[in-house]
Amino acid sequence: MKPTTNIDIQKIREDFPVLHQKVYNKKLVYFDNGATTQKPQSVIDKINELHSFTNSSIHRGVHYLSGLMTEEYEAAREKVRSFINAKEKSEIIFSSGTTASINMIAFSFGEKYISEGDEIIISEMEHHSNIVPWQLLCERKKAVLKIIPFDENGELIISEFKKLISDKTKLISVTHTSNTLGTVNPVKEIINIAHKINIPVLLDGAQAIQHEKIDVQELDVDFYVFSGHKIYGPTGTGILYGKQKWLEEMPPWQGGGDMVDKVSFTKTTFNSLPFKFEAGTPNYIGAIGLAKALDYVENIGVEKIKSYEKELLNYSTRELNKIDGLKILGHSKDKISVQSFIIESIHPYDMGMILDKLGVAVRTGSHCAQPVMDHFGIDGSLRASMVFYNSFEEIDILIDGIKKAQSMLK
Amino acid sequence: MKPTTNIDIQKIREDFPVLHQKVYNKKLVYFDNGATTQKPQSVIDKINELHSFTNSSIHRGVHYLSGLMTEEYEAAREKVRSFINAKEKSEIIFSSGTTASINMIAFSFGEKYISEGDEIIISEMEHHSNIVPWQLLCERKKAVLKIIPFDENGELIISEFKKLISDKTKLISVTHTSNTLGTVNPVKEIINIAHKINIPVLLDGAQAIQHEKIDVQELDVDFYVFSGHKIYGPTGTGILYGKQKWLEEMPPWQGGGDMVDKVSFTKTTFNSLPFKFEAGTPNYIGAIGLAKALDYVENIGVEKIKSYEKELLNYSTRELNKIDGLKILGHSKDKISVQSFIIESIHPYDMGMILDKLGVAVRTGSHCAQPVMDHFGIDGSLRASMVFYNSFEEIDILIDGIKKAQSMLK
Amino acid sequence: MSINELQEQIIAEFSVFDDWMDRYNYLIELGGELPGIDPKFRTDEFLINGCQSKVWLNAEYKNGIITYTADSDAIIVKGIVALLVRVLNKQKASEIMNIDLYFIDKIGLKENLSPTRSNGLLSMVKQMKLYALAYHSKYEGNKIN
Amino acid sequence: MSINELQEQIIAEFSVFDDWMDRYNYLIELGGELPGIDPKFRTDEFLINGCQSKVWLNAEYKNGIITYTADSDAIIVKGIVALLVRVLNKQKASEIMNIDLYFIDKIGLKENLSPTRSNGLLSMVKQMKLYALAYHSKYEGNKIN
Ligand SMILES: Cc1ncc(COP(=O)(O)O)c(C=O)c1O
Ligand SMILES: Cc1ncc(COP(=O)(O)O)c(C=O)c1O
Repeated sequence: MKPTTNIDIQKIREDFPVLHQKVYNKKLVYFDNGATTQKPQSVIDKINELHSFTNSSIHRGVHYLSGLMTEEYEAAREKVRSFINAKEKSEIIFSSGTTASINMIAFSFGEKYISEGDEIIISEMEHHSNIVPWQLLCERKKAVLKIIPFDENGELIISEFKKLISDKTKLISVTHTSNTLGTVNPVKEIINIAHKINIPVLLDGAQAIQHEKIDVQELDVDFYVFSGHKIYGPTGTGILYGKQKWLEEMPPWQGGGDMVDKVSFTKTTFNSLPFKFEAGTPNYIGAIGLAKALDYVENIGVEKIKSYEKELLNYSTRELNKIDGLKILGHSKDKISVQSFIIESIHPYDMGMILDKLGVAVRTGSHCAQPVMDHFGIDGSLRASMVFYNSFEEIDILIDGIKKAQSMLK
Repeated sequence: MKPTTNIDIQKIREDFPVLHQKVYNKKLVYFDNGATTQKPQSVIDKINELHSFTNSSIHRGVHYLSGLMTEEYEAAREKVRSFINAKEKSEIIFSSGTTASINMIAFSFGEKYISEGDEIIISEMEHHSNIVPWQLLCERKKAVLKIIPFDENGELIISEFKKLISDKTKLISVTHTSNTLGTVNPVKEIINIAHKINIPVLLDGAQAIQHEKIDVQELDVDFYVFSGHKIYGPTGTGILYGKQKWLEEMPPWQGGGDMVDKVSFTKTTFNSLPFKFEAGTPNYIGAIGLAKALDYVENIGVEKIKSYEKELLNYSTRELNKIDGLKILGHSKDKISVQSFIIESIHPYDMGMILDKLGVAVRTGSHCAQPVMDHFGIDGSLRASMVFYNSFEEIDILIDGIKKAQSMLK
Repeated sequence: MSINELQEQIIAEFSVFDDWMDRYNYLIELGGELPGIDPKFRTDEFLINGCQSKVWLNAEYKNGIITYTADSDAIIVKGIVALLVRVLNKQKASEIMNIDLYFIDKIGLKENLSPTRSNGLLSMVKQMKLYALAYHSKYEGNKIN
Repeated sequence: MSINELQEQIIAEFSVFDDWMDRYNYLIELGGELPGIDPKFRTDEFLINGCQSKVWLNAEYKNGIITYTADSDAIIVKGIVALLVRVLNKQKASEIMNIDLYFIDKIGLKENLSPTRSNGLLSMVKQMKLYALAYHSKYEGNKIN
């Protein structure tokens, strides 16, 4: 029996045109939301409208369209600010994605605060985008990367984390929510521990922002980053939130138009926040589209989304567990609606190929989190990542598909 | 009398919905193309279609939509390759814009080849995006930036350039075409001089790619960069072309998903080209949109565009020169259809405000090229940048507007 | 006259204009009439840089009253500067501090004081109020008003 | 049989299948039947890494003829590997070098050899041809064929 729910799933699905696609003449079941989410009509229409009626380059324009677009762009920044409840608009930097945001911090924070022998702490469950920038930085600065391990449930081992902290620790960068295990980390606790000894914390919110209410002031987090395309917005957009005191002190990452105050060959001075970190013509159309996506999410209601996705998680956990030889990776107490799993003696890619033919889009492989795979001693897994526009019926189709593939592959 | 022309301007204008806007109840005359260009319907429709029917994250996906999008994304790369006649597809890196492309090279080339005392040559007519990244690099590496001056016509002084070259010169980075003076630089000559002593050359093609045929092999240029939004494509897209031998040797700039081969905490290896330089989920929708824009340009014909824009340049030069006290900045022999000008005893911003009210969108200020303003001892200028969808009638409206403003402001 | 009386006066003046051209012509006139700032204040120290046009501002305090002088290198901007000075000059610091300058909107100049226009005007208004606040708290901080 | 005769044979075999399920079932069968590669070749050196699935390939040359053995960790991929081996194994290096493997398209497996699928198959085909080319130029470089 399906859970009853307070969400009108049919109505919501109407808003997302891609969901009505057929692939190989089968109804598409889109469970690859961890990789990217679909866009509601309101976002598509907004982008269309901007391209058709008002497109013009922002900032410093003296003409009407430029003024209009600048206002919309800055309103988008205000929207993001209020969405994550940042204190100041100037703490919101538009980037091209989570990866760019993390690299920006790694470079800029690194230039200012990291020197030989310093330590940076990340975790074993990070996405490559929250590993490699730190490896590159550590190599450049001869600093050291420390890793918080996770336990058999896929939860960070806080006692181990505490042991890693030393007076050389300069930054802690962990994922708010794991894209593979689904674990929602105890970030409040991590931040508290770190702040007791004045270590700043960066949270990778790429898989958290679309699933629960984020309040950066309440978290008291120093840096928070996420991607637009994973929260129903356009590709090529991302956010870097940073506390003003850090952003003020940190040097710019990229040089170019808009991020400068005055340029001469003898002396260049930089613009104020947030522009110091926004070099070049920004993806203003994308940013405004992202704001529209946040509007959409707020209209549905983040709490409503969260509770419905919880039901999707519980239902899929129950049904997946019924399948012979199937093992779910990640059993944290607090978990988003992401299911990574492996099936005895079946290669995930074989399973994925067959599910694909049945119209079910899942991800296979390492999910850009090879250390998680290494933890379990596997090469890859399957991953079904569900969001509020997915239905219980779709989970049934997935389950039937897995069984069918199993019978073919055994 | 207007020149006769081989371009059906009415038909072309139909393709660009923004051009039919009214501002303050006046017909919009859009002469801010140097800042950003408008998008043809085919690009708008393509983006719409991708968002509505096929959106899905690319690379490594096992499912249908992911395969489809990956194919389109890689086809977009091939389109860019053929558009600039690069030898290999793997030499085409998608970035978020010219500024990002230059910063990528400044960092990555800088890490590998620049050390204390080394010299980098740029010119006096660069956009800030081709100045500040080098200043930041030089500061970090204690290297030295050398500046090629330009003469009263706005042409680079090649004899001075030759004097700047030394055995410490590691890179020459100049703009192909000036966004302020309109100068098309003798890049072939510059490259020849540089290559004789094995110095690589980067060309900033942000204002060149949309005006003439670029053949990177014929130019034998080492790096070529441009922005999608300035060639009728979406914001948040850009290209970095680099010769394979350089890109192979250069270290990655950003770390993240897709740019790695294997990640572990002890050893991370990088993916092959072009992926090594494309960290994180790329703006794949933007990239495919950009390819559509290149299709559009090819369909009109780059040569046709060039010759028509030449007429716009000549006509506007003649008409502007008739205006009392008006001085055009930049009289190079080879010039794109960009007119920067100042008017005696009138502040460009005042003029810009009045033109705006008349529906004419021009840019005022320093055009992100403050050293050019310094050269002329001014704070800013007006700039009308025209492209093939502009008409002679629109130039007349500009001229009338200037006269009207002049009578108000005198 | 009080600040609000002056605001009403300006609104009345502008109400006779039919279109933007009349308004701009009037602003140009006002800009031309505004005596430039004393050259000793026309320096970087008193500059409010708006990228597109420059605005210089000086404020002096005496007995709770603030005297502003200001200038701009662009004439239309200077016209707006003249209006701002006319409204706020020789007013009480305590009143300037928190005043709502609604006349700008009413006379159709809102866009010129938008944050999207980097002409220095918005910063100038902020700076005028900041001076008032600063002087007020320096000299009248312990008074109740 | 010649390469093209083998290609035609496979096309004929697949022509009886109604849908992808039949085809995949057959590939799974073929994958199961293909003897694994000699464990000494199941090493990184012989690995063609496709991210999603692994493919191992070895090629040996004797008298102008190439013998291939191959393996994969994914069974459907291994089925396709089996087809590729069946077509190219024990053929002349000079023929393999430039062969058009049109059967893949004809039997509806094109997408599995697309560059968008990082399953190693496309790289395997390339590698098979490269071996042929390498051996050919090493041992037959001066012959005309
Ligand atoms: C010559 C030149 N270089 C670089 C840029 C920067 O391009 P973008 O802002 O798209 O990064 C521009 C455009 O503003 C330009 O005109
Ligand atoms: C936890 C996490 N961090 C970072 C990223 C990288 O995001 P993007 O590829 O949008 O830069 C992802 C998504 O792939 C993710 O899931």
